[in-house]
Amino acid sequence: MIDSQTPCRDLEVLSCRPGSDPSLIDLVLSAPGWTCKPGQFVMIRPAHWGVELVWPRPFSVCDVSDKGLRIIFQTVGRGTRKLAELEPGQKVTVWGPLGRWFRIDEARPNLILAGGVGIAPFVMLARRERTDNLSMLFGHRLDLEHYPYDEIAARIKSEAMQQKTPADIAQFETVLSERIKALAGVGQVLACGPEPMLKVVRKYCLLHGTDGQVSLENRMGCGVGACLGCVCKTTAGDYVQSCVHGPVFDVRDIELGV
Amino acid sequence: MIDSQTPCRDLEVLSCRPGSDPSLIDLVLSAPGWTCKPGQFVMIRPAHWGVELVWPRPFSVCDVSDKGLRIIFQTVGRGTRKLAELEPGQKVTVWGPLGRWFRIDEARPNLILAGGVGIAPFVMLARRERTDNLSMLFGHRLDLEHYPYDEIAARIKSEAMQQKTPADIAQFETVLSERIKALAGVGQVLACGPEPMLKVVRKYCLLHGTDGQVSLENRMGCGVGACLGCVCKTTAGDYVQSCVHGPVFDVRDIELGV
Amino acid sequence: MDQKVQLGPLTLKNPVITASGTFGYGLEFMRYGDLSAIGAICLKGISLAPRAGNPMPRIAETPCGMLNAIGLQNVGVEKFLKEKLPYIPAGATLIANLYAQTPEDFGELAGIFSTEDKIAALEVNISCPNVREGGVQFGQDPHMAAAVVGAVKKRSGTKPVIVKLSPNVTDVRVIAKAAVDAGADMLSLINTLSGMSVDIRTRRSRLANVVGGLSGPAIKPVALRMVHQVAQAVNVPIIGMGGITSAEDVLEFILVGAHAVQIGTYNFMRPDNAFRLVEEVRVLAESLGIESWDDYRGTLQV
Amino acid sequence: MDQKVQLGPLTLKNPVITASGTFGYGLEFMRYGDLSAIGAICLKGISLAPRAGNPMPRIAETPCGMLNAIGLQNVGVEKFLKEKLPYIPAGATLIANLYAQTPEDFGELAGIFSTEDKIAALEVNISCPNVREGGVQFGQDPHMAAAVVGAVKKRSGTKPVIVKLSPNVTDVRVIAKAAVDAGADMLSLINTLSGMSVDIRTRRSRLANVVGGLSGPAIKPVALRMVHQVAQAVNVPIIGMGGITSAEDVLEFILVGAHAVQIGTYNFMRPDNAFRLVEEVRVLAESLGIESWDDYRGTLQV
Ligand SMILES: Cc1cc2nc3c(=O)[nH]c(=O)nc-3n(C[C@H](O)[C@H](O)[C@H](O)COP(=O)(O)OP(=O)(O)OC[C@H]3O[C@@H](n4cnc5c(N)ncnc54)[C@H](O)[C@@H]3O)c2cc1C
Ligand SMILES: Cc1cc2nc3c(=O)[nH]c(=O)nc-3n(C[C@H](O)[C@H](O)[C@H](O)COP(=O)(O)OP(=O)(O)OC[C@H]3O[C@@H](n4cnc5c(N)ncnc54)[C@H](O)[C@@H]3O)c2cc1C
Ligand SMILES: Cc1cc2nc3c(=O)[nH]c(=O)nc-3n(C[C@H](O)[C@H](O)[C@H](O)COP(=O)(O)O)c2cc1C
Ligand SMILES: Cc1cc2nc3c(=O)[nH]c(=O)nc-3n(C[C@H](O)[C@H](O)[C@H](O)COP(=O)(O)O)c2cc1C
Ligand code: FES
Ligand code: FES
Repeated sequence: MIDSQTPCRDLEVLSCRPGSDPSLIDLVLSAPGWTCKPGQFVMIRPAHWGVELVWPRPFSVCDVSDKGLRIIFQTVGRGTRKLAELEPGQKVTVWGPLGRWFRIDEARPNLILAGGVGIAPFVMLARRERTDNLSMLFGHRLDLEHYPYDEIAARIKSEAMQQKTPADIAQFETVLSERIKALAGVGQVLACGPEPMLKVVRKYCLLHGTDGQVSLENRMGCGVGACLGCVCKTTAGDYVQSCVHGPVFDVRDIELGV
Repeated sequence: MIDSQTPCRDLEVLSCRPGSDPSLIDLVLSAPGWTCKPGQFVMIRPAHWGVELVWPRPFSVCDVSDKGLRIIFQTVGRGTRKLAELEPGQKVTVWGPLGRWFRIDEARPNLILAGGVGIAPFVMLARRERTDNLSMLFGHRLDLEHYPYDEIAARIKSEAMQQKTPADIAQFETVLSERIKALAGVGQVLACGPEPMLKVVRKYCLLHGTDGQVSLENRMGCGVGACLGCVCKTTAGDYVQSCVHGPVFDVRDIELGV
Repeated sequence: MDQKVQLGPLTLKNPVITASGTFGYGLEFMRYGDLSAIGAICLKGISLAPRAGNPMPRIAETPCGMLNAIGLQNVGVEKFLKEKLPYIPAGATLIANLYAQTPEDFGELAGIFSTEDKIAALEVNISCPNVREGGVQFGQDPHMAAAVVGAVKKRSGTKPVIVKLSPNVTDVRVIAKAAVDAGADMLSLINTLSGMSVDIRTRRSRLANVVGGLSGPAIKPVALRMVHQVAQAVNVPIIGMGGITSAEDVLEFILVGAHAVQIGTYNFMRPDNAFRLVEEVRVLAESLGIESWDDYRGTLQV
Repeated sequence: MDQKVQLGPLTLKNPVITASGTFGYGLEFMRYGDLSAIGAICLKGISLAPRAGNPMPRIAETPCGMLNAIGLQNVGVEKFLKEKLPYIPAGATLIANLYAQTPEDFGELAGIFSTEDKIAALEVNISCPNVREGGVQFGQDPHMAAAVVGAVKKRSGTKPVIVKLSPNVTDVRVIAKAAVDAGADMLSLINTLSGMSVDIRTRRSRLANVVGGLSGPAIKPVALRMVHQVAQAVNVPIIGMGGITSAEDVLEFILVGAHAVQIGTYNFMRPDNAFRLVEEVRVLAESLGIESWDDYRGTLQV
């Protein structure tokens, strides 16, 4: 998992563009010289940031190749709002790839459950050679064109549901439950999205006995296992660093509260 | 001195250009809607600054008209380096004009003594209608073309001396002394520049009994007389705020150390 | 929303007060806003005799904060009453900030202000250094704090007495309780944290006084923690401060138990900040559905 | 310039030490640099029994700083010695950071580490909360501090003992002297300042533990002031820390009297920062004409 040839490096911003919705930013950095698995992430801190914000920020690798490292993020707070102001040519310190990835079961159906910007890690997943056993259910708040949904839907069977009202959310939960139930014993789900959605996914996986993996987005201070700020409670009762032991966990291994 | 119609306002950056030397920046903001006297200053704080640097920064008004507010500054620390990154369209909070100005003696010769970027306030002074009783001696470290020297020299009799070595500095001090002595009882000097130069000017003014005004560049927290951080010791032994009672002081009113 | 707050005997239009030493005598800010729109103005610390203050440099910028060692420069109470107070527009709610080096002098100052109609309340600054051997302050010793408060209360007449606490203590609740037991009508906190900044090239402190007081956003977490602790330890209104630079920050202090707040270093960042904040606080409170400060204050779930 | 520093019995290649709790067991940073190039590595706090630590959330970002309430999660000394220590490359200078709730347990921990060849020194964390009524800490009471230091010194054999001081005190010199009188070979300071951060919408603290420890650039002025005070009050080597994020900051601490420094929160900003700093400190010192740390240390002109 850890490649000693990939320490921390300064990459150059190639582009930093708001999508059709200005709160979603598509950031491309120069090629980092490594590749990674879907679900792994990087820590990012612009070289010119002062010390007002002391932490780097974690983001899933949306895609990586010799053309560059792509990240898709939503502006939710001070850090992401500052990141959104990056301009081509500026330097960004990046370390990664970090953490554990989504493990595909080649023999059985794998259903991707993506919520909002949680779709990011699945862009590179959809680029894999074998996609016949992959499908995706995507829940989203903004209109579909704001997300990289089409890139994925062009390669794997995909379906999207928009949530605008509480009724939509309840409806999405019902569909999640049905799909998870249908996969019990025959396949697995791979989920990334807001924490409330992950809780629902875990609940139904356990209820129906379906295999599932979820990617957590705990607050992170360091990304390398040192600060112990990002821990997740395991079913064994321990706290483990989600930056090292996750962010992708088997639903059976962790607790998530309700 | 105080115009109740000129509170604090957000101006737009029209241009922010390094001069031929990258450590000297020529900043033009949109017109503030006021005019001022040479030697007055403004406090500046870009609207997008976070809270890492808590203070605004004081700068002499280099020029102001309905075309804009011009400032020339040198990058010496964290604040000025950040200011140098301003881009057209960004908003900058400005309050001013602040403080007391250079008082011209219309009846007698007025010799400007400018050191380095201390030349800034004299750009607008040189634009006044009557310039026959004005002349300037300019001491500078960088090559002359980096400063707005020509703009001034085009209108008033000017002379420049470059200081590159300690010998140059000693030579400059000698010339300063001679010019100040020559004006004893017949004219006055108006000085703006680094503190060591101002100390020299004050010393020779007192020694030769020449009238003189100096513009201090004390560290400032607020610019409005409230923090008491910018005080200057008067010959009466009091501390007075240089942002309100200065920055331009009569050499006879203040102490400057040695 | 009606922003009014009641601090014991003191009624304020809104919870935004400007902090002592950061808003001059109010006069300096008249061109930037309407002084009577602010909850109250805490005046620069005033002593019996005029004080010249410390030599320069007196201020230094630090990460998200600043140090000051002004040394309580002020014109003295007599000159203040004659040359400053009359010019502050009626309508502004004024709080005098008292500084002295002995309990007796504190009492005398309180006596003088007790008869000034324009002064709504007295704030007692017991965080002044160098009042006895070893640099311990009134505000660092519960007995000395109580002595000062007692002396002030004896002479303060009907003026509410606010005691301003130092954060440079092991347990702020101990001093808070001592001040309340000695008769404090209210507490305000925090004053600055003692700190230093040095220049590695000149090998000198950036302050002539060597040590100074740290203020600004850097200290907000410490201030919030202390306000929270004190709010649970005493039963008088609390005025919280330390690093406030937004409406959100104001609500944080009220959430942990403050009745009102003071704005210090933020006044330097832009001279009309206090005026703007009054309005921003109202807008934010309304957006959160807060109908009165009494409903929101101290509702932190722990 | 030879960056070597001598801290009493302890020799370090250079004055840059990574601070406890911010550099894991060193292992987490092996891919980012050569552990043996750093002056020393202070390991994450270790207790006799494993500790699960506090519930989430445990960290919050604040202006120029962060709060943590990890709750000293660690695998316990036994597992540490079996599963972590053997994997840390020889060549790295290691300092064990000890945490316990009684002087006896501190002594027992010291006894265990006293025979570990790979451990160069012991750092005693006496800033741990909740060891007796009212949340007062060993580090806030000179008698309790002395009791812990005494217990550790009795069992520490030839290992130098560093006592890590809390900044949450009225006068840090009192605790510093008590620790030195009780036998401390060195002092390190500061640990985190007690602070809070709250969310005005959820009306909850941003830390499940409500209160946490403030670190990062925000606290640097307080740290410098305390190191300066302690350096003048005691005669043992001092390790300074609090908010260091540059070579310049390192020299500031040495200027006010520190023999060495620790780097905490800065390790999070970029995992190779400590490694880079070793070199940057050398370059800066040379540019200032500093030939040995002994010549520069404590030369602040006051
Ligand atoms: C492994 C991992 C992968 C991630 N991948 C992506 C990605 O691909 N795209 C993307 O947009 N985001 C991603 N995130 C979330 C992203 O890191 C956060 O949104 C970001 O750190 C918030 O920073 P901020 O300064 O803008 O917000 P802050 O100012 O720190 O916080 C703003 C608000 O967001 C909340 N918040 C803080 N941290 C998080 C968090 N980690 N998740 C959700 N809310 C948070 C705060 O409580 C607060 O209410 C990922 C997080 C992790 C841990
Ligand atoms: C009334 C007035 C008018 C001014 N006009 C101009 C002008 O027209 N053009 C211009 O370039 N500068 C001018 N200055 C100086 C300018 O304000 C400072 O250079 C600036 O504030 C430094 O900010 P900084 O963050 O870059 O430096 P800091 O990081 O604050 O300091 C960097 C270094 O500069 C020193 N320093 C700090 N403040 C000052 C200061 N006021 N003067 C000199 N050194 C300082 C510090 O001690 C430190 O060594 C003026 C100052 C005043 C008070
Ligand atoms: C320049 C300056 C001068 C101050 N003078 C006084 C004073 O005279 N009396 C007083 O009680 N507090 C004084 N203070 C402390 C402030 O009132 C306030 O307690 C402190 O700055 C913390 O608030 P802040 O972080 O919002 O600035 C002063 C603070 C500053 C920055
Ligand atoms: C996440 C975190 C965990 C910490 N854990 C410990 C610890 O286990 N033992 C200890 O003595 N100090 C601990 N500290 C305190 C640091 O060692 C250091 O004293 C403090 O962070 C100040 O330095 P800084 O500002 O450089 O971070 C911890 C600090 C942080 C941020
Ligand atoms: S983010 Fe620091 S341990 Fe995971
Ligand atoms: S800068 Fe604040 S009083 Fe002059």
